Amino acid sequence: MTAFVIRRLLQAIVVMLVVAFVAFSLFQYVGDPVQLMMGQFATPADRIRLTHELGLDQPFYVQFFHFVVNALHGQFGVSLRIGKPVSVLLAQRLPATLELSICAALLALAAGIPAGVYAGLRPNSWLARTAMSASLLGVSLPTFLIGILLILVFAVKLGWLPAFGRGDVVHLGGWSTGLLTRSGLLSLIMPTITLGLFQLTLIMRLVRSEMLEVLRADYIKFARARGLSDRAVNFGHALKNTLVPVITITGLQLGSIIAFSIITEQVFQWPGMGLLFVQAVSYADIPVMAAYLCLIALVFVVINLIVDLLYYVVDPRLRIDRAGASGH
Amino acid sequence: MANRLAAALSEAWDSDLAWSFRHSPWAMAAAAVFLACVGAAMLAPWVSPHNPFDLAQLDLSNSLKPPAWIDGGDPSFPLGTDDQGRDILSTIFYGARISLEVGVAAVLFSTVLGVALGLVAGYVGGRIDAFIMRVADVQLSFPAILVALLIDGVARAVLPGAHDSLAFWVLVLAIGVSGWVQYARTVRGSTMVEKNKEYVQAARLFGIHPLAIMARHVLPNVLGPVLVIATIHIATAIITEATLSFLGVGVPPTEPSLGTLIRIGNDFMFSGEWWVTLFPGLALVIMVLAINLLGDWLRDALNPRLR
Amino acid sequence: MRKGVSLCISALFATMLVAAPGYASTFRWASQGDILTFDPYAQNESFNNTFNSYVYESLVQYDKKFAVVPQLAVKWEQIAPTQWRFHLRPNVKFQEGEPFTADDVVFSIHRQLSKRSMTKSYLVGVVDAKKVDDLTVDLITDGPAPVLLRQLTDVRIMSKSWCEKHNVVEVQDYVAKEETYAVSHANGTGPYILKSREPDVKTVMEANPHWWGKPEGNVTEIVYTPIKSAATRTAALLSGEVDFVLDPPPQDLPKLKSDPNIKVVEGTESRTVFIGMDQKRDELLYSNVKGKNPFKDLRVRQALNMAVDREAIKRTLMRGQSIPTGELITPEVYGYDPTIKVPPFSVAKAKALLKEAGYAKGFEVTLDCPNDRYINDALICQALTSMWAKIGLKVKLDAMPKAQYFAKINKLDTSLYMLGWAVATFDAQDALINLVHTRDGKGSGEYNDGSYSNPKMDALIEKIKGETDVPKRLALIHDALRMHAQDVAHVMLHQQIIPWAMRKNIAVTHSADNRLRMWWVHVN
Amino acid sequence: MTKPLLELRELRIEFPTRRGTLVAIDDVSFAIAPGEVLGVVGESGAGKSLTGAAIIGLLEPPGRIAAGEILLDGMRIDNLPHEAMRRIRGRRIGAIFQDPLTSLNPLYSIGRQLVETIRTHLDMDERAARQRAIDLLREVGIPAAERRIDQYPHQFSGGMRQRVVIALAICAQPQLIIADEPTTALDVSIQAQIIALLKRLGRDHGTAVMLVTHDMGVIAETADRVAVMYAGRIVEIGPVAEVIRAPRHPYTVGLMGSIPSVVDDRERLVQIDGTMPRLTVIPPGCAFHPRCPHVFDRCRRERPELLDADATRAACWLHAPGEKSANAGPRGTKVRR
Repeated sequence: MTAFVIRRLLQAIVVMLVVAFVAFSLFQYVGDPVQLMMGQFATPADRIRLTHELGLDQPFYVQFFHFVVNALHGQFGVSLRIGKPVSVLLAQRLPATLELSICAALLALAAGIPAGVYAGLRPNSWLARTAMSASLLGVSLPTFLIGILLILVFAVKLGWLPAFGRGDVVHLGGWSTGLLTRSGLLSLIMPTITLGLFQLTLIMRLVRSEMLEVLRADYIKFARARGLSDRAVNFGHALKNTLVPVITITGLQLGSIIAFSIITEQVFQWPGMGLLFVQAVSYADIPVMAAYLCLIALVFVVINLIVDLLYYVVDPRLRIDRAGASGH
Repeated sequence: MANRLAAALSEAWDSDLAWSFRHSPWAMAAAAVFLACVGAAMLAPWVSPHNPFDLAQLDLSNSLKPPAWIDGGDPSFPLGTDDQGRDILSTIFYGARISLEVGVAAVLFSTVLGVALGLVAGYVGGRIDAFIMRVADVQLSFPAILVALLIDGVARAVLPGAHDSLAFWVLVLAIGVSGWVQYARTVRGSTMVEKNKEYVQAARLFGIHPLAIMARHVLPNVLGPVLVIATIHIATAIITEATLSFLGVGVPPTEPSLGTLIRIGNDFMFSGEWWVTLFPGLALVIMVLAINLLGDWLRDALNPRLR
Repeated sequence: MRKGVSLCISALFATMLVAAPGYASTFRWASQGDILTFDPYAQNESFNNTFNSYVYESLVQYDKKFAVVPQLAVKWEQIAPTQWRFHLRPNVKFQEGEPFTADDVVFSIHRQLSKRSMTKSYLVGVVDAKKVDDLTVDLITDGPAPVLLRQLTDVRIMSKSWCEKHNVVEVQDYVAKEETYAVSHANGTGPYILKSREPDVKTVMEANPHWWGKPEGNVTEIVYTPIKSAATRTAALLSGEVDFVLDPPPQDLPKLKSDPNIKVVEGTESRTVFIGMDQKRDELLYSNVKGKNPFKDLRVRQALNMAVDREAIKRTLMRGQSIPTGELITPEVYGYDPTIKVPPFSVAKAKALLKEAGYAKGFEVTLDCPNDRYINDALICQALTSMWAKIGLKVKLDAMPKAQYFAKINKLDTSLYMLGWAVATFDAQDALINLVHTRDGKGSGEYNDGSYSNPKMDALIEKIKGETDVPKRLALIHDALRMHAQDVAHVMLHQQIIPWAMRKNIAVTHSADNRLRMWWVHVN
Repeated sequence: MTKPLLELRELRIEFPTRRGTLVAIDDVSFAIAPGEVLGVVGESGAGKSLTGAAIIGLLEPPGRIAAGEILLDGMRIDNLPHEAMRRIRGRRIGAIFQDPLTSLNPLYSIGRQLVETIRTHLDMDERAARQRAIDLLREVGIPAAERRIDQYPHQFSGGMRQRVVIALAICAQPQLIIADEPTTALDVSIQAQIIALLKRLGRDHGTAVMLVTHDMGVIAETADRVAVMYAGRIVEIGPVAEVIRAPRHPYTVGLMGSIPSVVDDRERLVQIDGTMPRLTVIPPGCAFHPRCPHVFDRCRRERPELLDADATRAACWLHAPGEKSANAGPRGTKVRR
C-alpha cells in the first residue's frame, strides 16, 4: 500500500516538474519580461538592474530552481495586465471556479452514470435511443452556444434566472461562496448546466459503452450460465466492473471541467480563474497563464491520485500482493 | 495467397461498410449534409452572393438587414446582414470554409503527429514509450481548448502584431497539438501487438528498418480506428475553432468565422436581430452534428460488436 | 458529532441572514470597462476620474450647471496676476484619520506635476504651490490662467503622510503596469471609502460616515461591476441585477425604453470620438510603406477624412445616438465654433487625393482600437476598415481592452488609433493642450499620441492660455479649432449621445461629462 | 437406451442478417442419457458451441431457435420464460466455458462467487453456503481450500481457476454439465488433470456431460458417445470406440488425424483439403462434398440424412442402401493414399 502510494506520489511529482518546466519556459523565454515590466521612463541602467533582480543573468538551472521554489510558495510574479500578484488574483477567483466546477461535476455524475447504465442495459429501448441521440446533439452543441441559448430563454425571455455573475457572495474566511445566498444559488444554475452538460453526455456515452463491453465479457456470460438473477448480474457484476475504467476516465473528465469552465465563465461573466485566463491570453499575460497552467496540473495530479486510490479500493488485483499468487 | 485473402477480406470489409451505409438513413443524411457543407465551403467564392472578406464591398448602409422573407429584407441578402453589412449567407459559406480548413488541417497535423509518436512509442518501448505516454497522460488532463488557448497566448507573446496574419496557422497548430494523444494511443497499442510478429523479425534479416515495415503493416490495421477518431476529431476541431473565435482569440474580426459571427450576434440578443446569431449557430451545429453522426456510424460499422 | 453539524448549520443560517440584502440604498451599476487605477494622477480617463472623485476631492467642484463651487477650498481670490490664494476647509479629515492641511495640497500639486503624472494638463500654467498657513495655500502660475478654477476640479488631493507611509510619493507608471499601494488602495476626504477591489470583477465602496459634506443622495454602498458584453449589460439591467448602466448599447435602447421597470435618461456628452494618426515618425511602425510616413502628407489625412461616412455610422452602428462632427470639441464646451462643418463624404475625391499623394494603390496600416471604452468602439473601427478599403487602403484592425490599449497608445506604439475626449473643464483649452499641442513632457500634448506638431498651432495655444480678454480669447480658440480641422490633425468622427439607463427607482442627474456623481444619486 | 436426460429434436438455429437468414444449426437431434458423457466434436464454426448455448438458453441475439425442441427430462425447455430458464441454469444444467482466465469476475473473491451461486439455487444461509463452497473446492482438488476461498481469481493459476469454474458449475448438483472446450486454453499437462476431474465428477455424482471440443483426443479419452458436427449439422454419431475404430463419414476419417495415438504410425493420414464453408455459402447437397475424396453425383444434388452405418449413424450417401455396392467408401477401413 505505502509502496503503491509512494510510487504514485513520485510520478505525480515528475508530472508537476514537467508542467512547471513548461510554465517556466513560458515565463522566462516567451516575450521579454524586462521589456514588459519596464515603462517608458526606463534607462539602460534600470534594465540591467531589473535583469539582475529577476535573476535573468543566472544560469538556467538556477533560474528553474528559483522558479520551482517560488511556485511552491505560490509566487508566480505579477500579472502584466492587472499589475497584481498572480497568486492573489488566482486565490480571489479560485472559489468561484471550484464551486462552479464541483456543481457541474456532480450534475454530470448524478445524471450521466444512471443514464449510461440504463442505456447500456437496455440499448434498444426507445428511451436509451433517444438519450443517445440527444447526447450526440449535446456533443455537437458548442458550450458557448448552450450558454447563450440558456441566457436567451431563461434570463431574457422568461427572466427567471440571472444572466451573469455569481450573485451575492458570502465571505467565510478567505473563501467566497455563492452557495449560501438565494441570488448566489440562482446564479449558479445556468452555468452549472452549461458546464455540466457536455461532461454529462461524455460520461453517459462512456458508461454505456463500457457497460456494453462488460456485458459481453465471459464472466458475465458465465454468471448468467450459473443462473444468477439479472439483478445480480447487471448490478452486482457488470456495474462494478464497469466502474473501473469509468473511474479513470471520469476522474480525468472532472479534472478537465475546471479548465473547461473557461468558456462557461466567459459566457456568464463568471468571476473565476477561467475568465482571468482568457483575458490573460488575449493580453499575452504570461505570468497568469503560467500559474494557471501549474494550478490545473496540480488539480489533475490530485485527482489522479484520488483515482488511483479509488482503483485500489475497487480492484483487488492491485490490492493484493502478487507474491501471494500461486503461479505455475 | 495471402494477398488474395487480404484482397477478399478488404473487399468484404468495404462492401460491409457500403452496405451498412446504404442501410443507415442517418448516415446517408449526415453524409449529404456534410458534403453540402464541404461543397458550399469549397465553392464559397462562386456560390456566395457576396464576398464578405473584401472590405471594399461592405457597405454600412446594408447593415443589419433582416432575412429576405421578412419586412425590410433585401433579396440580395437572403439571410440578412450583420452589423457591418456583411451578407450572413455568404459569411456562413466563407466562415464554414475557415472552420473546415482549420478542422481538416488540424486533424491532419494531429494524425501525423499522433501516428508517428504512437509508432515510435510502441516500437521502441522502454523509456521513450514511458515518456511519450506520460506526456500524453499529462496533456489529456488539459482540455483541447486550454491547450489551444495557451498556444494562442504564447503565439501572441512571441509574434506581437503578426498574430492576425498567422491566426490560421496558430489555430491549426493549437488545435492540432491538442489532439494527437488519441491517435498515439491507438497506434501504440496496435504496434505493440505487431512488434513481436515474425515478419518484423524477418524484416531485420532483409535489412529493412523494422519501423518502416511495421508502419506498412500497422497502418492498415489502425486505419479504421484512426478514421473514426479523425472524423470525430474534425467535429471537435471545428467546435474548438468556433469557441476560440467566440472568445475573441481566433481569426481576425475582418474575416469572421462562424464563432465570430455568433459572438457578434450575441450583442444583438435584445435588439431583435436574431438572424446574426441564429443562422451561423445553426450552420455550426448542423455541420458538427453531421460529422459526429458520420463518426458514430463509422465507429459502429467498423466495430459491429458495439452496436 | 451531531452537535457539530447543527452548530455548522446554524452558523450557515446566521451568515445567510447577514448576507441577505439589507441595504436599501446599495447602488449596483455597470459599464463596459473597469477602473484603471486608484492612483488619481496615473491616468486621465474620465471614467477613472469619476471613480476617483468618489474618494478623492478637489479644491473646487462643479455644481449641476457646471459652475465652479467650493469643495476642499471654501473661498479663493487672485491676489496677483500670477498668484491665487485658496482658503481651505477646516476640520476635514482623510478617511484614515489624518487631518487635511495645506501640506497635503502642496504635496498633491507637486505630485501631480511630477514626471510620471498623466494629469499634468489640469495644472497647465501652474508652476508652484506654496503653503501660507495650515489652511491657506497659494498657487503660482506663469500667466493669467483664465480657466484655472475649472482645471482644478480634476486636481484631487491626496494625504501627504499616507503617500509617504505607503511609499507612493511617486506616481504609478501606468504604461509599465507598475503596481503600487495607491493603485488598489485609496485614502481621500471624499464621501465614499474604497472597501474592496477585485480587478475585472467587482469594486465596492461604502459611504464615509465622517464626511464633512451632506450627501444629496442616499447611496450608502456602491457596487461596480464591469460587464464587457453589450447583451449581458442589458440583461443585467433588465433582470435587476444592476440598477444602472452608464453605457447601454444603442441597439438595445428601444427594448430598454419599452420595459416598464427601466427608464432611460438621454443626454449628449461633451465627448468627441476621433482617429489619430502618427504624424511624427519618418516611417510608420505598422505599415507596408517604407522610408516615408504617408500621414505626414495632408492629402492622405484629407483622404482618410473624406472617406468616412459619418452619417452611415450614426444611422446603423450608433442607431442615431451620435452627432457627426469635424470639430475637436462639442457645443457644450466653451469655444465651440459653429462654422466648422462636418467633412464632406466623397469616396471619389478621397481616391483622387490619395492618387495625388502618390498612393494610388493604397497602402497597408494597422488601426488600434479599444473594445470596451467608447460606444461601439470596435464596431466603428471595423466599419472604418471597410470604408477605407473602398479608397484602396488595407487597414488591419487590432482591437483590445482599454487597460491594455491606453498603455499601448500612450507609449506612442501605434500608427493609427481611436481616441475620445471629453473636456472636463468645459473650455476648449483643455482639448487643445492635451490633444493638439506639441508634446513637451510638461503637461502639453499628453494625449497627442499621433504627435501632431504645428508651431503656429502651439503659438496660438500658448496665447489662449494667457489671454484674459474674453472676445479675443474666443477668437483665438476659433482660429485654433479651424486650423485643427484644416490640418486634419485628427479624423473627427462624432459626438456621443449617451443615454443612461437605470431601474425606475433610481434618480440621477445626467451630466454632459458623462460622470455619474454618486452623491446626487437617489435610490427609492 | 434408458430414458434420455436431454434430448434435442431437429434443432434449427438461425441468425437473421442483412444478407438473409443464416442457418447456423440445422436438423440437429441427439440425446444424452443420465450419467453419460457425450462428446461433440468439429472444427470451429461447425456449431458445437451454439448448440451448447442453445441448451442453456443463452443464445446471443440475434441468434434464435427457429425450429425443433430441446427437452430436459422430457420437458420442453427451449420455450421457457426467462425466469424459469434462469432457475434451470446452474441448478439442473451447469456450464463450463473455454477460458478459465476470463470466466471469473476479477473483482470478487472466488468464495463470494461460489456462495452467491449456491445461495441462488439452494436454500442455505451464508455460513452453510460457505462451508459447501469449501467442500466443493476440496472436491475439485484445490489444496488449502479454507484459505484460498477468500482469494481473488488472479491469485490462481490457469488450471486452478478451471477447477474453480468447475466447482461453480457443479455447486447446485446439476444433472448435466455443458463443458465448452474446457481444456483448450490450458497447458497440455493440466488438460489431462481437468479431463480426469470431469470424468470423476460425472461418475461420482451421476452427472451427464456434454463435452464440446475440437480435439478428438480428448473425446477418445472421455466420452461414451461422440457426435461429429460439420457446417451446422451432425454428420456422424455413435459410440466413441466404434467411431474411432472405424469412422463411417469421410469427414470423421479426416478428423481422426487429430489423434495420432489411435492411428497406426506407418500409415499417413488423409488430409482434408480446403476449409469448412462459411455459413453464407454452404454448398447444395452434402455440405462436405467439395472436400470429399469420395464425392459422386448424388452428393452434389441431395443432402444425406443420418443413415445407419453399422454401429454408428452417418450422414453420407455412401451408406445409403442403393449406393453401397457402387461406391466402395470408407467402411471401417483406413483410407490410403
